[in-house]
Parts: sequence; C-alpha cells; structure tokens
Amino acid sequence: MAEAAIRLEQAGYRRSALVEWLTTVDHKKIGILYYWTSIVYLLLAGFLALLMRIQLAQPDMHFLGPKTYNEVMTMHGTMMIFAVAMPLNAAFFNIAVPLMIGARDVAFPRLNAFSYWSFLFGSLLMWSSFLFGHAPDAGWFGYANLSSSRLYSAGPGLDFWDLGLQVLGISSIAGALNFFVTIVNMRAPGMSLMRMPVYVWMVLITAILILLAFPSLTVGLFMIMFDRYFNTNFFNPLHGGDPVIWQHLFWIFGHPEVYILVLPPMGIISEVLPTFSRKPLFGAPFVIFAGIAIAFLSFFVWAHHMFTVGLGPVPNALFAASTMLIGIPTGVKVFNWLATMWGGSLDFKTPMKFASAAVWMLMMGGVTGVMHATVPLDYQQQDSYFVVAHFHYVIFGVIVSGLLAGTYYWFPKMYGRLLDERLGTWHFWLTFIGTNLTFFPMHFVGLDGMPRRYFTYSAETGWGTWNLVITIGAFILGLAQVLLLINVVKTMRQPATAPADPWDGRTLEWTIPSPPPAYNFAVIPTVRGRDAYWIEKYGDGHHVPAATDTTQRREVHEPRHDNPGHGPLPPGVHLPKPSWWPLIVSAGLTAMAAGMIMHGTETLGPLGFPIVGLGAFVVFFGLLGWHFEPAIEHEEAHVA
Amino acid sequence: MHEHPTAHAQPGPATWVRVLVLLTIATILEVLTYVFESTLGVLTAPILMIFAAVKFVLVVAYYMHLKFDNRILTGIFAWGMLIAISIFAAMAAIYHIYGQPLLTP
Amino acid sequence: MCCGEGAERVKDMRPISGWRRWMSVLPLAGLAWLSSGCGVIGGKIASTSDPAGDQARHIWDLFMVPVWWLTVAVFILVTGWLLVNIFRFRRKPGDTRIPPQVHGHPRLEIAWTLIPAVILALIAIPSTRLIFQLNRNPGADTNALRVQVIGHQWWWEFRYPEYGIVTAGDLHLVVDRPVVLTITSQDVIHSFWPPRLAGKVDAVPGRENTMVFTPEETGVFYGQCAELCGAQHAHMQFRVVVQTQQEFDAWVQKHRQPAPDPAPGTLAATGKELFEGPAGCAGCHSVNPTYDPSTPINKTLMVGPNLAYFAERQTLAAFLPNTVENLHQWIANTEQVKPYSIMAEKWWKIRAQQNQLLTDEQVNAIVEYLRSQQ
Amino acid sequence: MSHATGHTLPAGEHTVTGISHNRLLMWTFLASDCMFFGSLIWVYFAYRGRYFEGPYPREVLDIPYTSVSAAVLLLSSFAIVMALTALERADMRGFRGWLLGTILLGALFLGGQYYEFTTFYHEGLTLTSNLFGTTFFVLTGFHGTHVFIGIVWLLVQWLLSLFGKLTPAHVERFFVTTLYWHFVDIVWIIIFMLVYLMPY
Ligand code: HEA
Ligand code: HEA
Ligand code: HEC
Ligand code: CUA
Ligand SMILES: [Cu+2]
Repeated sequence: MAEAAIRLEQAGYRRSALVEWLTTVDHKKIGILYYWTSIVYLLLAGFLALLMRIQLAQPDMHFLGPKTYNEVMTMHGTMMIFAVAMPLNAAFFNIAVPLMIGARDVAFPRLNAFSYWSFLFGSLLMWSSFLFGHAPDAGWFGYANLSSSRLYSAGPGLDFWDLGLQVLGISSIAGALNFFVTIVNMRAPGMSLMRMPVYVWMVLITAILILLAFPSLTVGLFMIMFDRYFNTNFFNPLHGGDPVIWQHLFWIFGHPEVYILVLPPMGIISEVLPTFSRKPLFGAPFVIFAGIAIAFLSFFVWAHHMFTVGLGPVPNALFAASTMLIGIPTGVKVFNWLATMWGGSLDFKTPMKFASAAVWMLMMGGVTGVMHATVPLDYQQQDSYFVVAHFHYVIFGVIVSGLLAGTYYWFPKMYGRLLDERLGTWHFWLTFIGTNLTFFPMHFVGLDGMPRRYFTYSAETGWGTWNLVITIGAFILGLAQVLLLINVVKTMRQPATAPADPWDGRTLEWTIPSPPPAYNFAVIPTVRGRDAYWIEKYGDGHHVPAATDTTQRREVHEPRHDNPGHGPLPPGVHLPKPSWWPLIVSAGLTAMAAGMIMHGTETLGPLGFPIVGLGAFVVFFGLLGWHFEPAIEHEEAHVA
Repeated sequence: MHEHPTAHAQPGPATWVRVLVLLTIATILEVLTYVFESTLGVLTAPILMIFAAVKFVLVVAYYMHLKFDNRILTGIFAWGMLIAISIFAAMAAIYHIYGQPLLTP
Repeated sequence: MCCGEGAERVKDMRPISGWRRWMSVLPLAGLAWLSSGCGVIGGKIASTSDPAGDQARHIWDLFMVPVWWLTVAVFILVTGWLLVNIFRFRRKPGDTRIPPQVHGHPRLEIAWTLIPAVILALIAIPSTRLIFQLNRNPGADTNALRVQVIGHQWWWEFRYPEYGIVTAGDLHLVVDRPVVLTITSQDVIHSFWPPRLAGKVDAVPGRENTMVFTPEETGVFYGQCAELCGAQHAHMQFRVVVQTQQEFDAWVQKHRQPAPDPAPGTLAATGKELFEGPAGCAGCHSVNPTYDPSTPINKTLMVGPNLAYFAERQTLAAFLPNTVENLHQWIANTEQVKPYSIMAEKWWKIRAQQNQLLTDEQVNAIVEYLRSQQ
Repeated sequence: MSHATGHTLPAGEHTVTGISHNRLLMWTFLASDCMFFGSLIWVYFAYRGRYFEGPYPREVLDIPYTSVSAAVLLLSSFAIVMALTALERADMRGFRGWLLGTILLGALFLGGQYYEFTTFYHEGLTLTSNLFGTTFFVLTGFHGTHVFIGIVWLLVQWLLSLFGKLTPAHVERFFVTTLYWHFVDIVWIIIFMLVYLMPY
C-alpha cells in the first residue's frame, strides 16, 4: 500500500534549500538544526574552557586577565548549560520523541520552530557580547548584588546575560509546553503511559520540570533587570534589599535545572543499554518512578547550594536530608541499569560504550554530590574545585556522554547513515580518559583548598601540579571531540544506506526507514507493549511476534526510498505547512531584548526603547500572521 | 482515559449568575473582614485566606470548567499550584521562622 | 588496606586478556593510592586535610569516617558490578542468542532502595549532629574572643569591638581560645574561608553571619575569599595569626595606640606629610588603629584598609608578600599590580590622567613612612 | 453546536486524551504561570515590613477603591463566560456584546490601576522610593501586563467576529482565551487578599 503511494509526487513546496530550512516546521529538521547549533556551541564553549585551562595550567600565569577570565568562565558556564546541554537535549526530543510515540509530528509544529529560532537568536545575542567587549562576568548564576548593580558590574555585560537568558527561557518554556502536549496527546493507539518508552517518560518529566522551574528564573531576571535599569531596590542592601533572595529564586530554578539536563540523557541510557544487551530494561516501572521521584524531590533541595549563606542549622539540616534522599531513586536507576546488563548479550558498539561509561560516571559524580549534601563537608567544599569536579562528572560524564551515546544511536534516524565504529571507539576512549584526567584531579585541588573562579593562584598554594594534569586532560578531551566531527564528515561522504533497524532496536523509530520520510509513519502503528517493536519481532511471551500474527503485520525493514522527504503523501496525511512566522516572531522578541540592552548603554541609549517598540510591533503582527496562516498543508485558508 | 460528558446539568447562564452572586458575597465578606480586622485579631488572616480560596475555587471550577472537564486538567493545574504553594511555604519558613534578622541599613 | 581489598576483588573476576585485566586494576589501584593519601592531597597551606582548628578537624574526621569509607563501598559495588557485566556478558562474535527476557525483580528493587537509604542515614546522622555542634549558640562561649569580619572589594577588615581596634588583612586570634566571628560585607557577597582552621561562611551585605571555632595551633594560616566578588576575587586573601594569649595581649596593648610619629626631618616624616596631604592617601586610609566600637557592622569606617602598623602585616593588597619592593610597586604602579582595585580605579588612574603620579622619591618617602608603622 | 465542556475536538484533530491540544497547552501554561506569580508574591512577602522609609502601605492603599476594581475584574470573568455560552449557542450578537463588555471591564480595571499608580506616585510611592514601592509596583504591574495582553487578545477576537472570521466553529479556541482571562482574574483574587487586605 505504501509502495504504491511512494511513487506519487508530493505537490506543493519546492523551495530553495535555505528557505526550506528557515521555514521548516518538520520536527526532524528542527532537531537537526538544534543539534548542529548546540554542537558548534559545545566547541566554542569548550574552547573557552581550554582558554581557562591554559591560564590555570601553572601558578601566576598571564594568559587571561582577571576580567577576561571572569568573562570566559561565565560564558563557558552559561553557554554550556543554556546553549549546549539544554538544546542538545531538545535536539533529541525532536529527533526521537515523535518517532518513538508513533506520531507524525509534534502538537504545535510552528511553536517548535519558534523554540528553535528563539534559542538561536537568544544565544547569538549573548555570544555577541564578546564583540562589544563586555561579556557577562558574574558567573553562570550571576549572584546579586554583583550582577544587579551597575556599581559593581558596569557596562552591558550583565544586561546581555539577563536579557539573553530571558529569550532562552521563553524558548525552553515553549518547547516544554509543546513536548508535554505532544506526549500526552499524540501517542499511537495502544501506547498507554506505562507502555511509553522510558526515554519519552524522561522527556515528559523534563518538560514538567522546565515548566515549573523556569518561571522562578524569569522573575529573578526581571528583578535584576529592574535593579539595573530602573534603580529598584530588590537586591540593594542600602535600602533593605536582600541579595539572598536572588539565590533562592535562582536555585529554585537552578537545582531542577540540573535534573532537566540529566533526566533525558538518563532516558537515552535507558534505551541504549537494553538495545545493546538484547534485554528489556530491568525494573522499568521502577526506573520511571525513580525519575518521577527525582523530579519531585528536586523542587525541595535548592538550598543545598546555599549551605554557607547562613540560613541557620535547621534549614541546612532539612535541605541536607531532602538532598540525600535523591540519592535513593538515582541509585535505583543505577542498579536497574546494571541489572539490565547482567545476563544480557552485550554488544559494545559506540553508543553502548558511552552509555556504560555514563553509568559509572553518574556514580562518581553522585557520591561527591552526597558529600556536598553533608553540610559540614560542604562548608569546606562549597565554591571549591571539589564542586567543579562534582558537576563536571555528572555534566560531562552523564549528560554529554549520554548525548554522545544518543548521537551514535540515532544518527541513522538523522541522516540514514551509521557513524564509523572505529573512529567512534577512538572518540569514546579519548573522551573517557580525557574526562577522568581532567575532572578527577579537581577533587584533589579542591580538597587542597583551591576555590573556583580564581583567575590565578600563587605557587605557595601547591595547586600547580594537579592543575597542569587537569589542563593536559582538558586538551585530550578537546581533541577527542574533534574526532566526532571527523567521523561525521567521513560518514556523510558515504551513501545513505543505513537500514531501518541497524541495532535490532526495541522501539517504534526503528520500524520506519532511516531517515524517516517527512510523514514518519505511513500507517500509524498499534502498540502492544513497552518494547513495541521488539514484541512485534520476537514476541514477549504474551504476544505473538507480528511475523506469525498476520493481523498485526506491518512493513518493517522496509528499504529506504530515495529522497523520502519528497515522496508522496500517503492518503489522509496532512503535513504542517512551512512558515516564516516563527522566525519573525523570534526575531521580534530578540529585537526587544537587544533594544533593552542598548537602552542600558551610553552611546546607543536613545535607540533602545524605539527598538524595543519595533520588536514588540513585529511580535504582535507576527503573531497575527501566525494566527491567520493555515497550519496544515492543503488546508483551506480558514481563519480563526 | 476519555471521559464521557457527565450527567452534570449542562451549566449555563443560570449557573454563571449563581457563581457571580457567590463571588460578590465572598468579596463583600472579605472587605468586611478587613474592616473588622481589630476585632478579629489573629483570625483575620485565616478568614481572609478562606474567602480568597473560595473565590479561587469557584472561578476555577465553574468559569474555567474544571469541574466539568477532563480530570487530567485538574491534575495538571493542581500540581502546579501544589508545587508553587509548598515551595513558597518553605520560603516563608526560611524567612519568617528560622531566618536571622536582616541588618537595618 | 583498600589496596589489598581491591586486589582480591580483581582476582575473583575472570580475566579475559592481559591488558583488560590491567585496565580493571587501574581504577582500584588509583583508589587505594588516593585513600592512602600518598601525597595526592594535603600538606599545603590551604589544605582542608591538614586541620589546625577544631572546626576543620571535625569536618575532616567526618569526611574520613564514615563518608569516605561508605563512598569507597559504593564505588567498589558499582565499579565491580559494571566490570563483571562488561567482561562476563560481552557478546561473542557470531552469537545471535537472545538472552532470557528478564523484566524485573521486586525484591531486588526493595533491596537496592533500602541499602542506599541505610548508607545515607549513616551519613546523615553524624552530619546533622555536627551541623548543630558547629552552629552552636555563640553566647555559650563566654571566654570567646569576638571579632567582626567585613568583606570589601577586595580586602578584609577586622574589628575587635571589645578593644576598639580595627585592622585589615591579618586576623589575630588566640590559640585554644574559641572565637566568634561576626561576618558581613559592605559591598557584594564574599565568603570568608581559612581552610586549615574552619569551613567557609559567606559575607553577605545586609546580613550578619556568625562562625565559631577554636584555633588549635599557633602560627600563620592562609585564608581567602571563596565567593565570586568581581575581577580581583582571586586576590582577596587574608592571614590568620594565631598567637598565645600573652602575645595577643601585647598585640592588643600596642594597637590601642597609634604608632609614634616619625622623627621630624626624616624621610618617613616627609612621607607622612605626603600621605596626609598632597598624595591624597588619608582620604581613604587611616593610620589610627582604634575606632568607635559602637559603630554598626554595616557602617563603613574608611574606603581603604586601615594602615596602622602596616609593616607588621603579612600581606600587601590582599595577595602580595609585604615587602618594600612590593609596596613601592603598589604605590607607584597600582594599576599594574592589582587592576580594577578601588585604589587603582579611584586614585591611581585619576592621578595618571591628571599627570600627577607620585615621583619615585615621593613613593620612597611614603614607603618609608608605612614601614615605620610598626 | 458543541458545548465547550463536551470535549469535542476541533475538526481534524485527534488526541489520546480527548482534550484538544490548545486546551491542554493553556492549562499547562497556567500551571507554569502559578510559579511565576508565586515567585513574585513571595518576594513581596519576604520584604513585607522591611520598609525603612515611607510611604507605608496603609498610608497609600485605598481599600474601597480597590474593592471596586476587584469587583470589576470579577464581573469581567462573568461577562466572558457569558460570551462563551453565547458562542456555543451560535448567538453571535450576544457573543459580541458580552465580549465587548469583558473588554470594557478589563479596560476599566486597567484604567483604575493606572489611576491608582499615578496617585501613589503623587503621594511619593515610586518604584525606587522603598521596598514597598519596588515590590508592589512590580507585582501589580506584572498582573496589569497580563491583563493588557488579555485585552489585546480579546480585542483581536472581537474584530475577527465582526468580519465573520470567528464563528461558532472556533468555540474551542475562544474557550482557551477565556481560560487565560479567568486566570488573570484569580491571580487578582490572591493579590487583592494578600497585598491589600492582609493586616500589616
Ligand atoms: C547533571 C547535573 C547534576 C546532577 C545529576 C547532580 C546530582 C547531585 N548533586 Fe549536584 N550539582 C550540579 C549538577 C548536578 N548535580 C551542578 C552544576 C552544581 C554546581 C552549581 C554551581 O555552583 O555552579 C552542583 C552542586 C551541588 C551541590 C552544591 C555544592 C556547593 O556549591 O556547595 C550539592 C550539595 O548538596 C549537590 C548535590 C548533589 C546530589 C546529592 C546529587 C544526587 O542527585 C546524586 C545522586 C547519585 C548518586 C548518589 C550515585 C548513584 C547512587 C548509587 C550508586 C546508590 C548508592 C549511593 C549512595 C548510598 C551514596 N550538587
Ligand atoms: C554542559 C556543561 C559543561 C561542560 C560540557 C563543561 C566542559 C568543560 N569544562 Fe566546565 N563548567 C560548566 C559547565 C560545563 N563545563 C559550568 C556550569 C561551570 C561553572 C561556571 C561558573 O562558575 O559560573 C563550569 C566551570 C568550569 C571550570 C571552573 C572555572 C572556574 O571556576 O574558574 C573549569 C576549569 O577547568 C571548567 C573546565 C571544563 C573543561 C575542561 C570542559 C571540557 O569538557 C570541554 C571539552 C570540549 C572542548 C575542549 C571542545 C573541543 C573543541 C576544540 C578542541 C576546538 C576548538 C574550537 C574552536 C576553535 C571553535 N569548567
Ligand atoms: C580611593 C581610595 C584610596 C586612596 C586615595 C588610596 N588608597 Fe590605598 N587602598 C585603597 C583600597 C580600596 C585598598 C585595598 C585594595 C585591594 O586590596 O583591593 C588600598 C590598599 C592599600 C594598601 C594595602 C593595604 C593592605 O591592607 O594590604 C596600601 C599600603 C595602600 N593602599 C597605600 C596607599 C597610599 C600610600 C596611598 C596614597 C599615596 C593610598 N593608598 C591611596 C584605597 C585608596
Ligand atoms: Cu571577595 Cu571573592
Ligand atoms: Cu543542586
């Protein structure tokens, strides 16, 4: 049936490639846009890390000045979190989630494009601060009143940070709304919540976390903005303001944020380990429930970043307890992953390598997290390199490794090609060694009393030796990432011949060609269990495999067709129509932020508000246009 | 999952008016509570909160149709409220029960 | 000890080939190396593993027992299990077998929920006890020394309200005598951290935090700012000078009086004139070691650090050794020595703009004067 | 015509839960907005009483006046739900009438807030005068911004209906707008109670 339809020509939009990318509302393309943008940012922000590492390689270096160092450090942290880890996750939401739930697209394709463009423009706005010689320099959590007073942070640096983050926040909230609705409303028939792949579960939980965590950041950023622009007193102690309020607002957002970053990679691990062990995820309901528990608890632990602020012993003790509780569900995940591998038939393809390493590094980073949660220890560790070691283990070790596992795993669904295994193996080992060489010695310098965010240190501190090792490790780590690029270039030169199901996969994305056609599923599948595809292939004791059950038979291992994006549409399928409006609205929004930044400068001040107004105008008419445009191809231009 | 339209009387203008009347009464009582603040003493705050909660629930349940609508929506909104309220209760404790006094500028 | 344990575990496993075996020994050997403290950490001026005060000692003890050893247990469990998985269940070439499809095991789930819970409880209980011990009510230590610690961009001010003395850079304490520090800031947030003596406490403008500890050794201890506070955050050190009671009393006695004026006609006397007059130092610096002890902690005394008995100080500008050459450099070249510092921004640069930088002789005179402050 | 409570999906939409995408989106957004206003409100509360110079709340707040604006906003909630019912019944005249009423009531509320703000400014309470001014104006100002956005949105829909572009077929979309409008109303219920009526 699909065969016949394929030969038809898709009517309508044949635009130039550029226009196609600018107006695309296809989740797969948006996913690819997200992916490459954040990979470029990973290299840039990693490059900043290398600059820091050169400066710190030995005592009393004069490579970066104090101010430049702070700018580099702040931009490294901010961009890694908001422009690398968040959007790289979003990339895989886009690439994998609709395919895994058997949907043809997300619930709001244009909103999806809007999320991407706002992310791109917002992050470009922030990067552009380097061009103006004033990058933000108050650390990624921009503690008030250093950040909120022009007395202590003159110049537009912190304005770039504040308003750039507002735009990125809007992008994240829009994306989270979209994926929440998509997952709740658009699952294939038969896919009850408990049959949903664990990755999709983690994305759902992440969306909820984003929705409940970001508003607090938004409010805090507004307060900093008001303090900076209109001399309000939110964080000004001279009028009774309390800078600690900002810390609460930030960490009420910031702590859930780290789980926003880590839960989806944990989901990837939960897909990769079973696939390459040929076993279902051990205790899947427990893994899912652990995710829910982590998410819930994560709202009640924020003050563990503030143990030294002077909240008093009672709050410290309570927050320590709630923080430690998170170790339990995380442990449940770790042990279930280990039990998944146990007794399996483990195939150490590159995704599996990264995923297993991530399990180990989660343990490594997690136990130091528990040490931080032990308040008295944190009195010594807080703001030292011990913390830097902790979070790079979880961030690089789990998040980046998890996302790299995802890259190798889903690359066929992005490009119809399999990345090279040999290069992948090199990439893995160099990354693994580099990660540990870089971040393990940070524990030592941390315990030896080296505070973070120091642009230099003297020889008498004795921190020099390990810092040199760290720097060497960082360069190995950086080099390793170049291998990924080489691998991609090499792979992309080969023909796109990846089969639909290269890994003997378990979930729905492997039932359709690599890369999938624009409409994803010619026929929306019916789901009979969590490992929907595996059950169809091999049965699971309750169900008969589709191969013998003719009622359930579907075209699997279907050969790829050339140019599937332009194939004919199966009957009854409507594709969302490309649209300029998301791009226009994001541009308007970013213009508003840029205008606000200008308003804070001396030279461009008078231009500020007119540009804000112009941006608002563009946003308003953009939204009108968005509203009037038919959302679906071929749809009558009916208006609502 | 799909909830069938329930046997509830289809709400219409009559319901809306009734709710409006209740809302008005609650508002009047609220303002009266404020007026008699000194007599009510420590009771003022809880009484005010109860009236506000009643108004809140009336609008959400009737005007926003939650009472007649899919339960999932109630769940979503209730969780949002619950997290918000508990975080801010914790904040209130940090600031007003365990908090050290701030310095007077 | 840990090393032996590790080696045994490795023996239990089924080695596949030489290099793989080696790979699996590596992390455990590293762990043993670390836990034996083979010079990886410790012994340096800022090390938390070399405590010289009761707070730092309690914290390090808690770190070693139980936290460290429980961590090692978790490490061995997870690493061991992972390695067993990797070596035992690796797919052989050509193996197309589908392993038994095990979906879960509720009793195991309960076990690995409970075991971490127990481990965490073992950590949480002593931890909570120590929290309350470290935050003990300062009022109880009647014999305690009381000092106000005030953070500034980028130097530390110390006020002794009981004696009416103010100083900067060096904190003088008495060995074995508890001290109650009242900590705040007059600009942005800083964090007061003498790693060998105690943990850190933030200096938050508008808030007053306390820190209680007892130094247990005499000597000079290193301290630093631990909260990002602007460009020169890395150069905001201090020293804690722990003395015997007699030494401390003598120090207090001395500091109740300003240093005697330099003899007229000496270079130092010229320096004093410059300092108080044309060089414009006295606008920001006082050389009087006393102050009105009723001044609230959040009221500024002077923009710059108090320079009374400056020659006694361990450090200069909160990071340099206090030598004549450094002092000369500082006054002549503030902008190069510590860019962005208030003195560079508000004094040196302005003078440079107006072409009114001090001549070498003038600088020498001022240096001489400050060196006479002892 | 279908009733908004009857879970009838817009033509061509199929969802697992039977809830339309738009409705689910709006409720989820409102849950998220709880945290937004929650944060603003607790900052207001954390600073409550830390007002070192006047004017103090009880000196400037005019309860009778604000009670009336609170009632105006409640009434607008009523008006919009009447508009919704009219739309469901395909009574376009009634719909437009009630919708216009909603818009006017909303505008009246905003006008009242504008008047209130200017009065306060004259009495010396400004964004920067003290922490009361800072927290009060920012909290109520953000609420006012929400009202303003709501008014613009309703106005667009009203214009659309004039040109016959908003029809009873679009009842679901309009329903979603009413959710937003009611939410703005319930936020005011909370603010009115906590900021204006709560004893100091
Ligand atoms: C992906 C990100 C991520 C993750 C997953 C975590 C996980 C955890 N983090 Fe971390 N954290 C960060 C990112 C993350 N963190 C960042 C970025 C910062 C610094 C922010 C900044 O200041 O810039 C930080 C800082 C930070 C602090 C503040 C330190 C300070 O500034 O003083 C604390 C304090 O409690 C903490 C605790 C924890 C805990 C208890 C966990 C737990 O979730 C860990 C749980 C996991 C395990 C425990 C391992 C697996 C479990 C088992 C194998 C079971 C058996 C184990 C035991 C019984 C112990 N983290
Ligand atoms: C996703 C999050 C993420 C990631 C992946 C990383 C990755 C790395 N981080 Fe960092 N980091 C943070 C998040 C992250 N970090 C945060 C939040 C902070 C806190 C900031 C703050 O205090 O406010 C921080 C702080 C931080 C510090 C402490 C700074 C300080 O306190 O003074 C250091 C120091 O070594 C560091 C190092 C590194 C290194 C070496 C890597 C490496 O893993 C990077 C490896 C990658 C590369 C090296 C890229 C490879 C590219 C090339 C080789 C080519 C060069 C490219 C071009 C020319 C375009 N990071
Ligand atoms: C605008 C105010 C200002 C003026 C004028 C000023 N200083 Fe300073 N001075 C400071 C500040 C602030 C610091 C602390 C700088 C830092 O460490 O970041 C400082 C530090 C010092 C120190 C080091 C103190 C310490 O505790 O280590 C010395 C010595 C010093 N100044 C001497 C002088 C002399 C001599 C002059 C005049 C020739 C002078 N200052 C003029 C503000 C000033
Ligand atoms: Cu002071 Cu950092
Ligand atoms: Cu945290």
